[in-house]
Amino acid sequence: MPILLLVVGMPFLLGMTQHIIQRLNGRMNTGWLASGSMSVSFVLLLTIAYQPVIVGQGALTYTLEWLPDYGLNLSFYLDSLSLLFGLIITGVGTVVFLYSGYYFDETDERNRFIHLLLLFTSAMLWLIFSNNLITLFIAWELTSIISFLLIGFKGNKYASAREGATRALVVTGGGGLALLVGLLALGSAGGSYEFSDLLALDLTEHAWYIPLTLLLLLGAFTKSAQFPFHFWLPGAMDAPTPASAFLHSATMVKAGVYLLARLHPVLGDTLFWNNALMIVGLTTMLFSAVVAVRQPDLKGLLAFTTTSKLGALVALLGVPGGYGVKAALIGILAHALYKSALFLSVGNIDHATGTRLVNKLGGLWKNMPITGVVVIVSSLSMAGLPPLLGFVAKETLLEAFVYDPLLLAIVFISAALTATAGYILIWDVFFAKATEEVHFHPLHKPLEVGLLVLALATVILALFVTQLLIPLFTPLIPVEFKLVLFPGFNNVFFLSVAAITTGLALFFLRNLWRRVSEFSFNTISVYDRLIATSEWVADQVLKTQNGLLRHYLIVIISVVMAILLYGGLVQDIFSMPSVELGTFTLPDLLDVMLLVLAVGAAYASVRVRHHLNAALALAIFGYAIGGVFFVEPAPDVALVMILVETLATVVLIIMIGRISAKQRAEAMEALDRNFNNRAGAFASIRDITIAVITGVSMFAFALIALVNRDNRDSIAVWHLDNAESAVGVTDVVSAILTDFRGTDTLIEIAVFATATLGLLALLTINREAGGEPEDPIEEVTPAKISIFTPMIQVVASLVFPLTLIISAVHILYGANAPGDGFTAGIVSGLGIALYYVVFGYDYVNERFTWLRPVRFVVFGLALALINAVIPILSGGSFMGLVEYAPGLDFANLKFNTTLVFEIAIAVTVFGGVSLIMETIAHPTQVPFPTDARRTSTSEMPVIVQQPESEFEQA
Amino acid sequence: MAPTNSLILLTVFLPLFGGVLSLLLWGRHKAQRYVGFAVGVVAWMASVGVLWMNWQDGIQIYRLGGWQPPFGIILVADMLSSLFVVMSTTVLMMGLLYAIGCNDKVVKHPTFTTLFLAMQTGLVGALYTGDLFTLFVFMELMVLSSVSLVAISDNRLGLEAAIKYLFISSMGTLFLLLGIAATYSAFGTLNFADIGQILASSERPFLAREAAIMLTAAFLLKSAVFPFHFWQPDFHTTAPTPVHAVLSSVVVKVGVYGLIRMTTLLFTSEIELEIIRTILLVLGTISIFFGSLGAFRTYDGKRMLAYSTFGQIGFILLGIGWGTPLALAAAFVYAFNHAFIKSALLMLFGVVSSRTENKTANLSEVGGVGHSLPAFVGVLYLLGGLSLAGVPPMNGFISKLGLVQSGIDAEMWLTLGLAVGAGILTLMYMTRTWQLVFQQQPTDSTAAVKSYNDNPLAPALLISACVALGLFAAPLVDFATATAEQIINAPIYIEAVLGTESSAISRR
Amino acid sequence: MNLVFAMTVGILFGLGVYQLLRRDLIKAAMGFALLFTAVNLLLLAVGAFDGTVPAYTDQTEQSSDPLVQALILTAIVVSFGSYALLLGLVNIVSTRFGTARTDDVNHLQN
Amino acid sequence: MEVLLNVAVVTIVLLMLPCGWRAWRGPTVADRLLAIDLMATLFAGVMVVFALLFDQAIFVDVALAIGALSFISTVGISRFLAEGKVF
Amino acid sequence: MLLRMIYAVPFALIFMTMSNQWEITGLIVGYLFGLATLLLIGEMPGRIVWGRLPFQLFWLMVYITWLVWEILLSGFDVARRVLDPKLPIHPGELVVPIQDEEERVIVSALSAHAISVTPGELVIGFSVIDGKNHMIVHSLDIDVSRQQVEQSQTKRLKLLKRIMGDRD
Amino acid sequence: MLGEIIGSGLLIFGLFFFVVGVVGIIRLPDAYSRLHASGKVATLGLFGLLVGGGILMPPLFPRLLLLGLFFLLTAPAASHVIAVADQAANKRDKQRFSENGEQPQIFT
Ligand code: NA
Ligand code: NA
Repeated sequence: MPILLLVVGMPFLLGMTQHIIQRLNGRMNTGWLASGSMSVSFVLLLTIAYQPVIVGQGALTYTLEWLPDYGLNLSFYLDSLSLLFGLIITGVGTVVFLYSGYYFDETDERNRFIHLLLLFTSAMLWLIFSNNLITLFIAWELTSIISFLLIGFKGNKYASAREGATRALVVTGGGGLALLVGLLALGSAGGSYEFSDLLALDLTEHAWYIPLTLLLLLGAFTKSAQFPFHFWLPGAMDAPTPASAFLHSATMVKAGVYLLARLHPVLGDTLFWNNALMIVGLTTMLFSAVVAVRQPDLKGLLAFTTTSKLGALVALLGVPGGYGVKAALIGILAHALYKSALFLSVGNIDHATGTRLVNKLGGLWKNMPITGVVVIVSSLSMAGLPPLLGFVAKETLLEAFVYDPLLLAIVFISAALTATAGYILIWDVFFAKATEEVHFHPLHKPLEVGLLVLALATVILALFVTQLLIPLFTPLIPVEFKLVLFPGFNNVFFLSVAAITTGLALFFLRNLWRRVSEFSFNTISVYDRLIATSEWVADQVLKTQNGLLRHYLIVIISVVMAILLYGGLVQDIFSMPSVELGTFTLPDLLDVMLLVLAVGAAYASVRVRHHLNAALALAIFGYAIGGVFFVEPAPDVALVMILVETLATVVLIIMIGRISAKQRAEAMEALDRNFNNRAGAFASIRDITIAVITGVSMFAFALIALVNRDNRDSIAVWHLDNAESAVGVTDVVSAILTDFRGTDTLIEIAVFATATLGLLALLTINREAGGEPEDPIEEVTPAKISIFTPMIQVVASLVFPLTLIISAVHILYGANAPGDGFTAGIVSGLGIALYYVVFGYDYVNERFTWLRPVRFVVFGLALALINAVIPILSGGSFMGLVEYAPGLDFANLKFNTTLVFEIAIAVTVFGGVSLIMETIAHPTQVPFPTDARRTSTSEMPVIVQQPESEFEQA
Repeated sequence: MAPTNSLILLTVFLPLFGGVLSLLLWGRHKAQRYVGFAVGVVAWMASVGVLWMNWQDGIQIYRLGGWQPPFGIILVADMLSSLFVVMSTTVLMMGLLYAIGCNDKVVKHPTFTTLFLAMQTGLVGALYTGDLFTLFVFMELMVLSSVSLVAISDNRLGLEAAIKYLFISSMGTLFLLLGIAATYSAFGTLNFADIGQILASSERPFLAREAAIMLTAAFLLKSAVFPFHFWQPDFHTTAPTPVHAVLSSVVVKVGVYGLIRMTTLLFTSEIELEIIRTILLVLGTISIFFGSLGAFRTYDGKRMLAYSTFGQIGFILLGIGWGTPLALAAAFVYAFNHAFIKSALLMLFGVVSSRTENKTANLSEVGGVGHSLPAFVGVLYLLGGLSLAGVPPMNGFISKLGLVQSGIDAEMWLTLGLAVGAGILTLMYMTRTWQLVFQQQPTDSTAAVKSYNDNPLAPALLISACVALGLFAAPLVDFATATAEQIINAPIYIEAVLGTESSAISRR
Repeated sequence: MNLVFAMTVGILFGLGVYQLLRRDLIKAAMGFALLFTAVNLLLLAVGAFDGTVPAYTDQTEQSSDPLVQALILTAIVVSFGSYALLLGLVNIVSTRFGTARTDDVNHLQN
Repeated sequence: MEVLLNVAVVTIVLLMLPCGWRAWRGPTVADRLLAIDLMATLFAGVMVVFALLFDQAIFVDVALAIGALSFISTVGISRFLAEGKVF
Repeated sequence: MLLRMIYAVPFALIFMTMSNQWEITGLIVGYLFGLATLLLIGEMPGRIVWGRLPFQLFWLMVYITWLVWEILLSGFDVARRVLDPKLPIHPGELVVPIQDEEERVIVSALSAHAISVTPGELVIGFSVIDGKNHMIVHSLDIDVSRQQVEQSQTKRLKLLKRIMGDRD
Repeated sequence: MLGEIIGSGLLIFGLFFFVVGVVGIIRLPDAYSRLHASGKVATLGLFGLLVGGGILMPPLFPRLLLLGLFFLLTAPAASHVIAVADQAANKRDKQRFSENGEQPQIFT
């Protein structure tokens, strides 16, 4: 088993270190190195190939745990099937790597190519030696990826290379995803993800048989380029020729066939299996053969003969009773040898002449006889002439289908056409007269000589087919079989001869045939149409992202309301106890009046056009709701509600003022509902409907909540009971805010600070970006009358200190009364706001040099956090309660963490509000200063004369 | 009663403190960003410590203020929250690292680091808290800081995205508040464990279903699932790169986390569970469809990745909706891996667009820009893209693996078909953009290219993590499996939070 | 009284949603002010018990639910933060994009 | 006495309704403003009566805060009115 | 500073009132807060002549009492007009000189404030005519106001000057 | 007892002036005239409540006094600022809409 690790791992390690090796020895051709390693692997595999453990039906397994939770193990499985493939990969690889070492003109390109090809080889070997379904998939996808990279190898030059690469990846990678699902389903159905366990099972009766087989077939068919997925393979011919030879004929495309052969004992030989394989395989075979002959490009021709052969292999695995397996195995081997040789030869031709077009080439025999020999041997093998391995393959192929005349006819025609393709390769390229002068460049010798090995193998394997292959095949073929080069003059032999001669006939008629076969059924266009359809669907999907915020909101609200109504509200509202109207007390009367006021104001704020009026209505609404809170009675909430409402109104009005009158007017026009045209009416009705539905839902929601409300268990009872004993605070709301749920408040002020910082960032970034493009107040003539009259200024400068005193009281005594650090911060912040409004930015900044809002925010938050940490130091909890001066009784104050927290809250909120005001009040022309700004403290009189005197000549 | 762990505090509040302190370095943006990264590293280490202790000793808690839950607030680090927090702190740390090497104007703004760290506090706090209302407050912190960051983005359309998001997110805030209202009305408590315990042990009160629905809506909105997704492509695309990387990878996961909590702890009774799961499966499926097609067809690289997030979250929702331990574990792995992949890819695209004169990610303008970048950036992008498509052996494959296995167990063939289709589309758009940016030569329409770009160190580290998480997936998968087993068993959480005699707690 | 209260909440939500869906950003922002206040009112309604006196420990009668009040307080502040930021955004959007109409702010599509 | 206080509260709150009407009708913004200003004064009055009714001084503090707030908002709105903007 | 220390006293009283702390400790806290507040405010108007301080306080009391009286009168005045079905008002505007030689802002302000509480009169603006400060006064009954407004301003100014500590 | 009577009387007195103020802002013909009612009369009404309340509940008296002083200070200023702003707004509008650039007359 270590041999297996070596075989799989060596190309990988070599690939990863190849650049280093190249750097150490600059003149070295790493092609030799890779080729050498391949031949070593080949020999190693060969040494175990005929050992009894393999030959005698058995298999070697070797397991390393990787991700056992998902059944993913690094396990290997060695039997004659994997050995056969391993020998093909390493054998053909030896030649291909040698070839690659001389194929490229630039060292960089060569190194990059060999690097990728080494990685591919490793992945491919891993694939066939995997015992684990998931590692098989991993290797499978890796080969697809590297194939993608190799097809797109010249992608920086040719768009077609990029397109071909993507197409190949989408088909094989996508098929791979189906395969993954299929493999996992297989593992789930079989209870194990290891082939070694699964191969003993027969899952053809399993409930998932059809879906999982379908998925597996999808994976195999895409990989092995079966109709209608075959189109990626001809499209992959932009890859450098060695890659085409190795990946796209000898190895990777056979992975699908490998998988089918591997799973044949577990899933195969059912009606579904056989029909699927037969239909797809034969269609591919015939269709490709027909198309191959008319390809103008030699690589195209080879690509289609490849798909044709792959179709044949797939169909063989679908022959009932396992009678096609022998032909499939022989076909795999024969095809690998002759097709890789042909590809590499075409590479030589391309290299030497600069073209691959059949009609431009001709008469190359005299220039490149070695390649010529290789092509002749390989093409004849493809055509099925004895004594070559292709002959054996074709014989067994025909033999497998003898039982059904229709199938036989299809196979026969395909075989004949393949033979035609072989003759074209030999005659038209090497012996026919070229239509125009062919420029010829001499080739490196290894490019030609290496190919002889493959041609030789085709001959030798055919000659010793019985001795060499029967031991390997015996464990794999479920039926009795014979394998000889020449089985005698039986029906099959005559069919074979007929096919070869029919091919010859078709060869002479090839120009006619080209015209006849020009029906156009192009699966690339199907693929493109599929893509175009997905793009169309995607475009429809993307149309929903139409940029209209209102539509987004409509969708969101409608969906949520629909779910809410359907999922719960309707049921709850019909199952809840009847609503008690209850007694009607004085607070209720007040409530009703305030609610009427609130609803009226809310309606007004919706109805009125003018923004300012709407803002005023909104303020009234807020105050009325504040009143409701008072009546509840919830004075703490009411106070905050009213304060925040005031602040919100001030901010709202300031913001409205910063929007130009023109835009505001335009926006107001947009408010008008237009019932005259259809769209307008629809939109209006839609909006109103959604509003009504939301309203009704929320009515139901609130009603249930209210009915729910009486006499239930709630954690709030504990808070009421423990506020005084645990925190020493009579205002339970305060106790919750600063102690029981103090962290909420801590984060809440962080939210507040963040919002103000965000506002600062927002307004300053805009300035830095070159000022506001459109001056919001351009069309407003500044009024000659200033509202900064002496009376206002004097009163304002008296009100501000008062707000500070109110704040101090709220901070210090808020624990037992409404108000707390937050209200303190808002009140004093509003005092600053008043100053900004009445005196303007410059004056305030020059007068209040201490007013650095950011510093306040920093200080407040830092204080809050430090104060929260201090209890930990004394063995308590974060945000815990600690008395700082236990014995001290001064002005009925408790010097504890709660008090400090209140101070911190107040400072933060004050800083935040001032920050908003400072930012907004800042004259837009001046670049925004940093916080470390104020240096001048010029003496100002208590009431400064505004630049424009408030005293105006009447 | 679970052990008290102060490291939880460090993870949550250190970023806030760091953010506050960085304001003192006003105007010295380089220093601010270094402070930010240092904080990110320490917070990350703390979060890893919490995770480790979790693995060793089970659920860790911290009672804020020392009050007995459910009366006070409690931070709970069970395996689920620890996992999500480590995921978040890692990506946030990388975001902060990226910001150091970022050339955007916005990262030089004096409030940038503070807002970023505030976002981190909000995110991590929301994941750790065991209290519904505290969750709301933390989420708001996250929302407002992210809105501010996007609004001041170098991309001037960030403003538009920010205002749209704030509108829609405020809608989400309303849903959340309604959910909290319904919850409190129905259960008289806000503590997760307490809610779960009451619903499990008593007759279902009124508004319980409404609570479940509104909370689901709020979380779905946060995770940008159809039809709550409209804000997401706009908001994420226009965000500054380090912010985008965080938003699209971990911030959207808060909603996912909330949904997991709801289905495994809060609403484990049959009726609510069925409602939530149905919603998740339906919307998750549609999201996969919408997100994949959107990413496939949109015009902008960053936007493509944002749409991709939309679809990927759909997959995670499927895992939550199936709800088996295997599916949940798969969802965690998926969420975790996606965070790494997506953030890395976004940063890489940020590196690409930072190279262009006007910082564009428009696909018609970035053709061949990759040629002016170090070659390994292209390799990283390809690795990330393949990982996103679920190609082995990257971590994205591990995600898909678990999810497909649980889908097979649930016999969800149609959904699996959709997953395959989405995977193909992902493969297509990721390889297509890779070819466009890193393979194709620059064309006439390619934007002018600058001589410098953002530092690709952070995405390089993240991609390395992706590779590592793909090759050595066992620890993560083991942890996720253990997590799923833990949270499926709600009494473990309830006991850790409320103590063994929890049912005896008197509210009166 | 319950009925009146619930109806008010319903009407306010309806008005708020209608306002939110208008084609004027300023008004739409105001819609949120309405909605946030409405939800606060609803929170008040879900208080675990009905009180006749403020939630102070020195009360003899049934207090109002203090927890819900604390929640409302926090919600007020938090939603004010959103609201202020929203207004700032409306302001800057209108200067940057030259419009305060909701439907004209649609540069981000697809 | 309690009856009188209750009547006072109801009266004052009822008086807010016509103020609301004036605020709604205008016709000038000054009219609206003065109506709101008056409402604030009435509100302060309610608070005073509440203070008597519940025997709690805190309501007076609230009234004071409301007075300060109403003044501040009046000045702010006036500046808007006068200049078409506040800042 | 001295000025602040004096001005801090009323602040201390306000603090004590609002916090309901009527002990000496409350006074101290309030006084300190008042002082701090005044420090934040910056420059203070006014001047101190120790000898006149009691008189200034006295006149301030008188002034406030007078204001309250005026507001009472104006209340009845408006009530009379408003409740009369015929609504007997003749609104109009007048320009009134402030008459302060020093043209002090605070005097202008306090004059305007005082006029605004007198029956039927309200300052709706300021104006400078021939270099002298004037107030624009709105009156509910322009005919009555026209006759008395200047004399009452003279009286008012005298009182204000006494409060300000001016020499007569 | 006497205190209660006087206090109640003052309360009613205050309420009366509140009513007057509200009637004033409804009945009076223009904004400036209405300012007299909204500012002064309502303040007087509040004074009534304050003094009445102070008599009814002496412990509240200092606070109520403070409140009264505050309103005495700010109420006229608020009326004033509204009036000034209204003029400014009128003037601005007239300037904006005057065709031939001549200064419109503001003060009659
Ligand atoms: Na407090
Ligand atoms: Na309080």
